[in-house]
Amino acid sequence: MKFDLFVLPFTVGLAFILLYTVYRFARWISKLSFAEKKKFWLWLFTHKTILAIKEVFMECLIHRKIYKNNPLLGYMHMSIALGWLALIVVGNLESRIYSGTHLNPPYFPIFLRFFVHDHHGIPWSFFFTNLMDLILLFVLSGIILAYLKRAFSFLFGIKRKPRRRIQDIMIMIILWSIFPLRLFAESLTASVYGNGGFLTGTIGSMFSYLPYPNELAYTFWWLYSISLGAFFFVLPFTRYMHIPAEILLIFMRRFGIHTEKKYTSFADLEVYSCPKCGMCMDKCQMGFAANVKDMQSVYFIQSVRRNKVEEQKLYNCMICGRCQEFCPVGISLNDQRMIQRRLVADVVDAKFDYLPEKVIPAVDVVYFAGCMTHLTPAIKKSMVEIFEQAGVNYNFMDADGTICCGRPLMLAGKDTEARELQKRNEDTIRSSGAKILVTSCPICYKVFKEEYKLDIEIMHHTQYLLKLSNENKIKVKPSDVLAVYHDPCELGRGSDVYKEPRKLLGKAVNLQEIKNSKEKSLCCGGSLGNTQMNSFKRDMITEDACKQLLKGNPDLLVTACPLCKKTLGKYATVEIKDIAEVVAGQLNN
Amino acid sequence: MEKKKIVVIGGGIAGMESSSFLAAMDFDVTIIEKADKLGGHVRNWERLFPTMRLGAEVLDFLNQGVEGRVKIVYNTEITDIKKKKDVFAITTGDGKNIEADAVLVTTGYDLFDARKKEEYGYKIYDNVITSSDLEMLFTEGKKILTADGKTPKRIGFVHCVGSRDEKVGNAYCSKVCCVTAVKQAVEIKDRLPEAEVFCFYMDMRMFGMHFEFLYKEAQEKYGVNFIRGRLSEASENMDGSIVVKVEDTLAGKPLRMNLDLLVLMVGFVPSEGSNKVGKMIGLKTGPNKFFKTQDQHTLTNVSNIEGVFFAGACTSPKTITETITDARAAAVTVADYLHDQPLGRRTI
Amino acid sequence: MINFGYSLSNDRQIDFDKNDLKIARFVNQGEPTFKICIACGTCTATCSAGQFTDFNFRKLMIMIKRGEDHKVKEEVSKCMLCGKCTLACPRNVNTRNVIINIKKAVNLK
Amino acid sequence: MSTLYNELKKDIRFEEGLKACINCGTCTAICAASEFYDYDPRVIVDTVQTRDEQKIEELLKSETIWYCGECMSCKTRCPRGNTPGLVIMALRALSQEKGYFVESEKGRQQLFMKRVVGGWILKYGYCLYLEGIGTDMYAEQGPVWDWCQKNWPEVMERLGANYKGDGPGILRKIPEEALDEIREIFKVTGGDERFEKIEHFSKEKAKELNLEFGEGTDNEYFSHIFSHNSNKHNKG
Amino acid sequence: MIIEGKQAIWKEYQKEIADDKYFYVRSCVRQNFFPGSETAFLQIMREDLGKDVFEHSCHTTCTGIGYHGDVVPLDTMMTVVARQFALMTESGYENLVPSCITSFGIYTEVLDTWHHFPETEEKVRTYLKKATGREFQIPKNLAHASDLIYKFRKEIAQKAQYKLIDTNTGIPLKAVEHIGCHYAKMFPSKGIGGAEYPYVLSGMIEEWGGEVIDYPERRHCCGFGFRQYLVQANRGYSMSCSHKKFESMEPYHPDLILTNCPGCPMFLDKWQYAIHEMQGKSYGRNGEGIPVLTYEELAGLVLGYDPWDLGLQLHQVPCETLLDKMGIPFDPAKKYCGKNGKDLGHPACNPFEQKKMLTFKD
Repeated sequence: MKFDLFVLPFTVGLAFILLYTVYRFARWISKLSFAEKKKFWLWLFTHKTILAIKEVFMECLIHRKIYKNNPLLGYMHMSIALGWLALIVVGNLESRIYSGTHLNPPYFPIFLRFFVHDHHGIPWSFFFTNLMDLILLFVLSGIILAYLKRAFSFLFGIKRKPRRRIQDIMIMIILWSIFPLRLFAESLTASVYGNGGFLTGTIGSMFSYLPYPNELAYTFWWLYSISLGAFFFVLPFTRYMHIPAEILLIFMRRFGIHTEKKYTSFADLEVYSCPKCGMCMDKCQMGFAANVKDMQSVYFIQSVRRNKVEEQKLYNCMICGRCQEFCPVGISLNDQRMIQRRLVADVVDAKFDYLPEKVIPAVDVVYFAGCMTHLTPAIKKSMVEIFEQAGVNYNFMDADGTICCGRPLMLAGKDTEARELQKRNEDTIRSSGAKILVTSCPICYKVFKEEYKLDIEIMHHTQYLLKLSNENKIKVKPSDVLAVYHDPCELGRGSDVYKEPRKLLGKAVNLQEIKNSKEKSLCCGGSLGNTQMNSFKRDMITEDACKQLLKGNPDLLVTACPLCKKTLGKYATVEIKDIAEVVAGQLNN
Repeated sequence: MEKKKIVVIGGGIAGMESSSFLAAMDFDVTIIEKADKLGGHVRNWERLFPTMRLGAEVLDFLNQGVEGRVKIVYNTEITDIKKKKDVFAITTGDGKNIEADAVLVTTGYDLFDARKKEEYGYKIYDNVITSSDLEMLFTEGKKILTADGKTPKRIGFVHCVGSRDEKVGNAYCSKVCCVTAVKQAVEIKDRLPEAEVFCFYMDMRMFGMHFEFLYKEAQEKYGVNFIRGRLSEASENMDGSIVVKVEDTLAGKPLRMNLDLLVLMVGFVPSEGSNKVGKMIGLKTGPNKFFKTQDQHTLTNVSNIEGVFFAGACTSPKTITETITDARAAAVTVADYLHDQPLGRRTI
Repeated sequence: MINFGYSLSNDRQIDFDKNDLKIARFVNQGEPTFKICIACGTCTATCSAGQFTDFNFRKLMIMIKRGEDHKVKEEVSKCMLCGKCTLACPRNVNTRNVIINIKKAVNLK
Repeated sequence: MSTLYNELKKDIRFEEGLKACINCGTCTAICAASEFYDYDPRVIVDTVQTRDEQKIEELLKSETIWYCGECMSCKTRCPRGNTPGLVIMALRALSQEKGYFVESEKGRQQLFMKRVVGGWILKYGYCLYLEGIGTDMYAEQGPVWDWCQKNWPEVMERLGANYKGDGPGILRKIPEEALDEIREIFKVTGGDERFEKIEHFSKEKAKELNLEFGEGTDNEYFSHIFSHNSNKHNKG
Repeated sequence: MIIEGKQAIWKEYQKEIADDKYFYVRSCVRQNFFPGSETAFLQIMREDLGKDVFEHSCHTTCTGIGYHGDVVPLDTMMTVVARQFALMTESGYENLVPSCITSFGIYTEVLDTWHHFPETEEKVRTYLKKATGREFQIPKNLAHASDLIYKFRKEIAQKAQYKLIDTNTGIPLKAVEHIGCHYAKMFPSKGIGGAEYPYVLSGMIEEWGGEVIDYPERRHCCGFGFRQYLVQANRGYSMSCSHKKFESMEPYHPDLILTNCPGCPMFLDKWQYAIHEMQGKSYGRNGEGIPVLTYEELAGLVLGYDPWDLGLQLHQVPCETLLDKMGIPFDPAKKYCGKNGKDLGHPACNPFEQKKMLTFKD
């Protein structure tokens, strides 16, 4: 049985982190709601687990998402994560061959080179030695990139880095030292015994002139073990906790567990899965366009984790969901914010008993323009025109006065009040017995889809107009106008409606695609999600968004949201229209 | 041939600027000024809206035009003006006679006598002053204090005192009071940041460039409060503070408020000088009692008497900017007349 | 005490010196643009709630500035927070946050 | 243009009282009534100058035109030389002309004014008359007044009155022929007509509210309008 | 307060007042509530000042209260007024002197209306002719009774036996004046001193040795408001107005309130009682009320008339403290007596007098 004192730091550390992880996992799982638990155990022993494992491999080791947005950064993460795992796996194999037994103490593979010097007669030894050196080199390449990233982040196209807390810096330094230490330990040992692979061997031969080679090597084995031990000990108290957390997260997500309206165990897991990589920062318009730097998701999630949520910063966010699209861990950042807002704004202080009971005649389609649409009459006018043209049996539900859809209240965290409004609208809509509800406002659309208890089809007018033209109820004649389409947050990222508006527009104009479109599209700055931002900041965002939208000098800027239209109109240097106006303009019946 | 002679009556800013230009156009120009200095009212104003530039700077600028070019007769009032054919004979208080081929009337305005608004108690209540009293404190660099020497905690500005008020016979808007009130409110907040300042207005007439900006700044940066309602009456409390009654028309409720100091934004009325000179030559006046110009849009410097012209606030309340512009226009009109250009013969 | 069949009427006049401006102060703190309102009434004209009730945001702000608090809680509770007013305001008053702050202020006391 | 507005314009007091209002609020600021009633003369004048038939009709049926105390303080101050007080008088006249006054609690009180003040004028030639102003209806007049009334003839004698006497003097009896002249004037100038209208419409209203209606001061409707206060006149 | 400022304004508002030969018309309110005042006025004018003041036995009310109570139409009111003018003309007088402020306001308004709308005068002439066969001339001079007292205030001062001075301390007594809305608010130029700083009463007070004090709600209406007082349901308004004034004048501790209009003194007197009964509050020193006088009563006192002949016993707020201060002797026993000492009993409890007793006790 091979043993040496220096293995203790590593061994104890390893034991600690394994126990701790098990404990945390157990806690997260046990705190799941009954329904969620059921899902968890139900799916655990099915193909979903395989899929989960695959995803863990793709995301936690390969870091696919990061690759997509930033190959260099992707490689850095992969080389370290994947490389480290490879060292462990291959090291294990090797150790079994060397020791001829399958039962080795956990430290044995890690410190193999210390315990075994004589390779004569061991099969594959040359292969393994060099393979392990190769993997080590692979990992080191990542570490070197990490150094560089720290020093010159711009090389990685990173503009802003989140502020780091002391324990995060500590563990980072430890991580950086682990593999170099291993390199030196192995190389020194190699120089003593004149073996080693292409890397350790070569470096070893360089060291062969040093005095006290044995003692020197021994010291480095100690340091290597200590660095490993230290890494395991501090890990739970640092952002690196995201490594185990994310694995569990992926499983749960695969098993259909989601963030809900309350702060559930899963939500908590999400919070711990945040690596604080800060990718969200560069993607946040409030950061790069309006120079607001203290409210981005990375800080927000931190503040939740340390439950120090600051109301002002909590509400100083447009809920545009852009950060979420780029989050490598895929944390549902909007939901996380809404959860906190609900907690802050829990008093019920609105009474809508003054609202009238409204009954509307039986029709096939109910049209709900929405509050904002009344500020952009061209849109409702166009819609009415189209309805008439298509001979639809419809009712303009809020022609004289809108009862708000409730989304704005929800964005402020006031769900109870919102519900009251929603009930009113539900009753009115039901009274019509309509099959379809059409709205012109994405804000309304989202909430109608997600919150309203209506068993009829909810459509945004982009979808409905496409339907009409597909059914040849309206004919849209093409034109050679060069137009660019702006995806409204609530319609695009918010409700995943990207295709329909484009298909529809395609019939009327030449559509120009731009860099920041669809999931990546920019918020117009008008967002109702942010109650804190002043008009100057908003204008900065709008101006920037306009610039980006109009880069390709289109003749026409098209959007599908009255709020976006009104907001962008301020800075748009070309004509701006709602998609409904475009269609109405191109009708030929 | 000898230069044509022009007499400019009144050495305020209108007189100064028009005569500078006329002199530059090679006429023989004489300003007759009743005071011992040029500059008129502007001499009493420390800072000017909306830029807060010193009034003195404007006067210096205007002086550069006058100095050396224009004859000035100080401390002199006109007792008579006779017109014989195309020549005017002007008799001054000290019996001198001055001849002129054209007369430019720039007799300006007087400030409304706030005592006529009896219910506001000017010169009756110790702590009621006018905008010009306040400006005087600014120019003389004096502290703003209540009658009993305390620092006022709450100060009120009443717009439209002597303007838009048929009860005192002035139905017109004096144009500059709103923005002056805002200017002075800001200046007070600069000096007394702790004080609360309230402006009581009927309409905020921020017509000029940057006026609205000043208004917004007063609200945003200085926290000046604006209450839409015309002061109905002011009374004196035992401690000498002033209690005002006003309707907050935007709240639809009557409101009472104690103020340590009440500032009345006095408007423009035609000057004594204007009235005298007007009678001497028989100049027509309009419904607002200011001199009536031949036409409201086009012949704005032309009087009902050939050879007599107007410039500045003697025809209607004007800002400094407008007065200076009007003065230049008047200069051209006079020159045009003396050169006997057909332009002046146009009719409308 | 004799009952004469009537009693002193309470005074409608806004007595500015007696009124308490704590709500106004709170809102000024929370949303500075509260100060720059010129009471043009655009908000009230466009107000969604205003279509169904006599809710008058312009007047509400004035009342708060004058310390006429008694009806504020009831009035502000009528707002649907839809944000039309914010979009319409010519002075860029952040009306939604004003409302939110008013609600906070009344809930405080 | 509104026909009601035209009728108002026929009233000299309206001509006198309303040129053009700029809504400055000077009148309301000084108005005694606006301090104790939901009353805003500025708004009333502004409503009238919209010349909107319906709005004016609502006004004529409203409580608000009956709040004014006709102290005329508003006349002193209006920068446009209007007199809201006179406009109110014109509105009240028209409201009674049209019978709208009975639609409001305060308006209905006109019957009291007619029967008491009007009655006294025609009966005694004075707007007030001793016997009518006892502490029964005017409790706040207090004990001294009570004493005074009990001993009226003596007190009057002491104070040099000619109580119910002939010839000049305090509270003298005004000769019948003089009173006849006054009554004739009322007949000729529309005074009686006004009185009849008030009686007529009040009677109708009494029916509608099914309150017992009758001559004089001792009937349900009369005592109702005299003392009833819904306390809905000052919502603060 | 800068007195020069006020004086400047007083100079501007001096009005023409006839010297003699007045046609006197009585006041509905005054003769009911302050008969002594009208008696005193005539006595002062006729006996003390030797003026000719004529009263026609056929004159009547001007219908002012009915008119401002909106039951008497404008034309009716104007024609009744015209009838008064006719009586004056027929009696050969030209100077009209009403004893009532509302009447004064009515007469002024009528004359002003006729001036601006001559057709209305014509109409009224025909009405009057039709109804009574009378014709009239417009008065040369219109002055309120108080204007006459003001005009002759100096003469009265010369004959004065008592002054508005605290005989114990020699300090002038503090008086607040209440002018009555219809005196000058409608036609500032028709009132001595104008609408904002009326001088008619202040002049008397100053002349007779007192000190006039101004207070924030000086101009406020007493609250009569015609229908507002007469109809019980509205009286809260009426009382609240006076209440506002009392609250405003209280800190100045006035020794008396001097009034111009017949109604105002009655309200300012009776409301002090009512407020005391409702709220237990009184506005004078030692829980007493503030004595309220008519200008006739004050003139009478100054000239040495017997307080009880002037009718001070009809005041709900006792005036004894004031009389004491002025050093005017009076016989408490005679207070509630009829002519030649006939005992008429006592009013039921007078809260203010009770208070006084109490405060004297301790």
